[in-house]
Amino acid sequence: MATVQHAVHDTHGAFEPSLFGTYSKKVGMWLFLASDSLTFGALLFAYSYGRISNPAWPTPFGKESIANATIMTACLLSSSLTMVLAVMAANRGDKPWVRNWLLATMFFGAAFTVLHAQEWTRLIADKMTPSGNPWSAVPLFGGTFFTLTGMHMLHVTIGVIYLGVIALRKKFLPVLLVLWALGFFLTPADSVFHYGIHVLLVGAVISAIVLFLKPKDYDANDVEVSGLYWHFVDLVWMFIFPLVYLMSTKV
Amino acid sequence: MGLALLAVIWLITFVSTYFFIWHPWWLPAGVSASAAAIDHQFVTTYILMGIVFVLAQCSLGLFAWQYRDRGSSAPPVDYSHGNTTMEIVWTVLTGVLFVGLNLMGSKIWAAERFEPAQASAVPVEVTGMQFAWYFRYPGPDGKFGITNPKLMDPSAGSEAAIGLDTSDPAAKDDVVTGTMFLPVNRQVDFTLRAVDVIHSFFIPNMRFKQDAVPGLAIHMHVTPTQIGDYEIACAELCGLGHYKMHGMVKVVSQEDFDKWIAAREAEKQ
Amino acid sequence: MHDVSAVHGESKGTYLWVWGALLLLTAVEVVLAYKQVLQPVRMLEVLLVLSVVKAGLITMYFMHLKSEIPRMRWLLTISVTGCFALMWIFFFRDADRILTLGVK
Amino acid sequence: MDRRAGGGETIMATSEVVHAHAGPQGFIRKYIFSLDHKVIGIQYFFLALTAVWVGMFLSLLMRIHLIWPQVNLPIVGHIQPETYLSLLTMHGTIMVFFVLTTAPQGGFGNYFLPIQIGAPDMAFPVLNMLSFWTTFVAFVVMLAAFFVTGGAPLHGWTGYPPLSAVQSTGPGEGLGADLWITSIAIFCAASLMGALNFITTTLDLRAKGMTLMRMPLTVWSWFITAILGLLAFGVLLSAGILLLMDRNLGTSFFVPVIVVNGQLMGHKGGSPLLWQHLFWFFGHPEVYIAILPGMGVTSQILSTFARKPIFGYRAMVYAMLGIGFLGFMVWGHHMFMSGMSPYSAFAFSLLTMAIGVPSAIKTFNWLGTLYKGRIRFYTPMLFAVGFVSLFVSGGLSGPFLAQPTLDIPLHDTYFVVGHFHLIMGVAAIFGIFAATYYWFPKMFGRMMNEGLGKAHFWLTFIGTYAIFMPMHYLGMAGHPRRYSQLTEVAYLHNLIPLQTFMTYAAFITIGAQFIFVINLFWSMLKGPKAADNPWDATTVEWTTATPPPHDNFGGQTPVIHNGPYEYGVPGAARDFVMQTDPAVGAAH
Repeated sequence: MATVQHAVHDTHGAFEPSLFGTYSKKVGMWLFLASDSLTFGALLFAYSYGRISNPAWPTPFGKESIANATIMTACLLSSSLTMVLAVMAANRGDKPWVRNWLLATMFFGAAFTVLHAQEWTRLIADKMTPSGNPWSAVPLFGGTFFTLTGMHMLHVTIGVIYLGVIALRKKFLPVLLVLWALGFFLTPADSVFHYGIHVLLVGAVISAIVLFLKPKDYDANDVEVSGLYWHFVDLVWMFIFPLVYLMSTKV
Repeated sequence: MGLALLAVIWLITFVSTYFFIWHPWWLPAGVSASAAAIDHQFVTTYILMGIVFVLAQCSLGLFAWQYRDRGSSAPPVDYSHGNTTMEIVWTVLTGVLFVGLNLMGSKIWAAERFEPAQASAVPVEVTGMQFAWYFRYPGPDGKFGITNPKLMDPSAGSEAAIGLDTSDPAAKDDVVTGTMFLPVNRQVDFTLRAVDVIHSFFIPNMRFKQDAVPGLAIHMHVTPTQIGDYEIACAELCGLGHYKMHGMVKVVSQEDFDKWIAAREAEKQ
Repeated sequence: MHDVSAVHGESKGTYLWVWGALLLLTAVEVVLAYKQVLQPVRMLEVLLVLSVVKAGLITMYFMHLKSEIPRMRWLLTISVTGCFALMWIFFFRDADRILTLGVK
Repeated sequence: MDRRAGGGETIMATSEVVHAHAGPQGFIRKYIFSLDHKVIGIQYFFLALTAVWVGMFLSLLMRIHLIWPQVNLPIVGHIQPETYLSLLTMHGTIMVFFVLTTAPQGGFGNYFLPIQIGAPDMAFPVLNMLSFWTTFVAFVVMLAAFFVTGGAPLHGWTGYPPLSAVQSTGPGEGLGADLWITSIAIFCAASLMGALNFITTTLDLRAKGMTLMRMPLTVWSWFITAILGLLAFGVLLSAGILLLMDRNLGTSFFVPVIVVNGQLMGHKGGSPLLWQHLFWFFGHPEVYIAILPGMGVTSQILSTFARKPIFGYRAMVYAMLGIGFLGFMVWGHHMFMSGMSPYSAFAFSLLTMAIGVPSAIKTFNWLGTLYKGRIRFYTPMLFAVGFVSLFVSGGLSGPFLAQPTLDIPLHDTYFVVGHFHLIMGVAAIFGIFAATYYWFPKMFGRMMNEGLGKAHFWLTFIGTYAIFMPMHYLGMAGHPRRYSQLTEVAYLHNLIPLQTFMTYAAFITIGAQFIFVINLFWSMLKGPKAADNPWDATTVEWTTATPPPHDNFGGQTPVIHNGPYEYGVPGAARDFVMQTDPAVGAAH
């Protein structure tokens, strides 16, 4: 907490108190999340718009899909729990547990992504595409599904990389590269994830630039700010899950 | 410099106002039942905004000249942070002006868009496509036949262009033309459609405008009140031929209209 | 120097409790969807209300919005929900219109 | 209690370091990838200057084509109708995004917001740099659309689908349209970074004594603009993603069943109105993003040169907040004729008319500021007066277009073109010119030439009125906009003389802009050295050196005692009391 002490000392008295009563980085993250929630909000409204104007919306998700999505939801919710525990540990100054809880969060996040990727693969094998699906004459079904969940999956992946950088710093780079290589070789060449996995490579490059340009020890505030992002990703799923999955349940 | 500003701002104001009052360029002659009300609302807005325009511009020019820095001979500036009474007065006044105008106009809007067409209206379906308008009359049975996107062929002329399904019995007597004929003093019930991109069906003389949107069949009504030929323009960017997406509406007497439609029916047989 | 955990005023117990509530609400949503006890539109409304409750729990407890000063809390929530309310009011009116005006 | 513990990551903890060093010395870190908000502001300024010349050149080609459709121009050649539409699309997009959004906010806001509130830099300097370079990339991608097969897109800056969503609807709807929408998506990300930086800086980095109600109106305008940007650009980003998917992955968000050139497309079930809602949810706040900084600058300059406190400071702040707030609820007035529910039109119309009230308050308060002042007519003041005049002229055509009833004859005619060019185009540009002449001494350490500045003002002022006032007459006569030729519709033939007049006026106005550029670059190199406070102004930027040092105040943080516009205070030693001077009794 040395840096925090230093900052307070430095700014004492020279500036008006912050209008949001907290440190700038947290304000910045909240503002970003406000904007991002409008981005997701607009996508969800686009989905709902199509849903309302196409009464013959298909309901193909059987027990297996719903069970899978429910497990994914539980993963994300649990990752949020481990995330707040990481923040708590950071506030205590308990570095080993910060890292443990962050790794647990990343594990749940990664599990979510893997389960989701399997779901996508199944649906694609069932001939569902962005422009059509085998269950109905409403092409928006596939379009909205892939857009909403794809955008969310991208956010989760970025979140896992973000947490990895906070938890492990430069040690995370080789892990990320290995994951990328494994993902690239293990997914079949005709799978979307064969190319999608390059997100990890891009993430590794950006992380490397950040870590080498500004090598530093991440403090409790960085953990809290990364936590805000992570919880937001969880929050968005709370809307995608009922809209995309539960409203298309096959009974 | 203050005097120059006064002169130029006043000159611009008076020249613009002169053209607005003398109006060599004005709304085209109104030939529909709703034109008078719309024009009245337009003129009311126009006079009120004109007064505000002249007053605001003239006082801007006047102040620029009157309160220019005249060196040491000038009176000291009026050290004031404002005047709450004045603020409240002009806030309330502009509020009343703008909301009042809005309420006046909304009655006409309601008559234009909220009321359905009369039962006796002439049904006409208007279809916009790159870059032509087609008009369809249901014929004696009063019913439009089915159209099918799969049958649309713009190169093969009017009926094929809108994809009329000739196997449908209701389609047998449908008349499709490139020039619209309307009987005078009778309401027309338009169904507006577009097959490719958004077009906008604009008849300046009838004070009529409505976008034709793919996927929607929008109902609108209008009552022409004068016999004559009027131009139709497209008012929504629809591609490279937007400027030539032009049509004609011929408003004729009821007898001439009946004769014309009978002739078209005869041609079809 | 403030003690962050004291500012947030939450303990492990609170977080576990919130986590449990979120899981429970998810289970309720899944059961509702399966049993189809309600018509689609009504069900959508119920699901969305439950989701808003879940989102509220996440922002207030996990994201500690509850412990931020009221100015920050209210400005952020009102501006974002205000935008959604506007979209809600004006977007769906036109989506509904497609049902009646749509080309069959 | 200062609860900003841990601002350490941002400017807070580094400020001590900044004090110790004089800033980076290498050319690349100092001028290219600079973290200094002042350098970034100047980078934005020159990006906008480049963009405005591109945009203006396009508009000149359009005007030439309208009057002489057969003319064969050097290099450009003979302009086709579809090229005309590409020109208008790119003109609109470049002007709106890369000039009207970039110059007032990214340029002057970046340079002067931190200085005016007494901060050493923006809250997130790295993000600030990224924001500029992302904008730069967006601009390059946008320009690239000219050089691909099919050329630039022809769907207008509003990009209404299905025209913009299907590749076969026209030339330019291929790769050019993809680049166009990609550039806009990149621009959204850049604006988002800028917006959250501006907001955080204003919330967190105001010097001691700089309370909200002591902030200059320029700071208020940039702050409110940033809030609008933060909430609006996220929605445009979504719309852009969906449009890209419709174009390239065959989804149907915005496209129902359509037949283009006899070809049945594979789309089904989408709605073109959805795009219009999403686009204008962003698009209308965007209008205020363009004009609000101009309002702030005008207030600042009118007060400075009338040597009088701004009339009704609080009312001005509330009016701007009101405009920003209402600005989110009126997007539907762009859609009265679109097939939107007519009931929504009623609500949108009422709210739009309501926005006239804060706009009128601002106008009256500007007049009140001039009233009984002692006006010094330097070039920035001329442009500020010009702003007020144009704002009135452009604003008063608003109540026509805000009424759906009158939108029936006027929507999508030249009346609209005249309206938004006067108010959001030229008035905003006048705000930018006023800011340039006003702050140039602080930014570059030299004075601009007054004679050239005045010549530039008179030609531009009269010229722009001559171009855009007649557009209202054209619109009343029913002249639809975006027509590349006037030959096909008979009633347009009578209007050709007016169009010809406007084209000549455009030549003169564009010619006048050469005076500006010559003045700008000549003064930068050869202008007389500027004093620290050449205009006897009161705000904080005039207390520091010219040009300001790397951390703005040479290691000090100013302390603020007064409101921003204390001119002509009775009994004071000179006719202005600066914000950092000892407090005067009457200050609020």
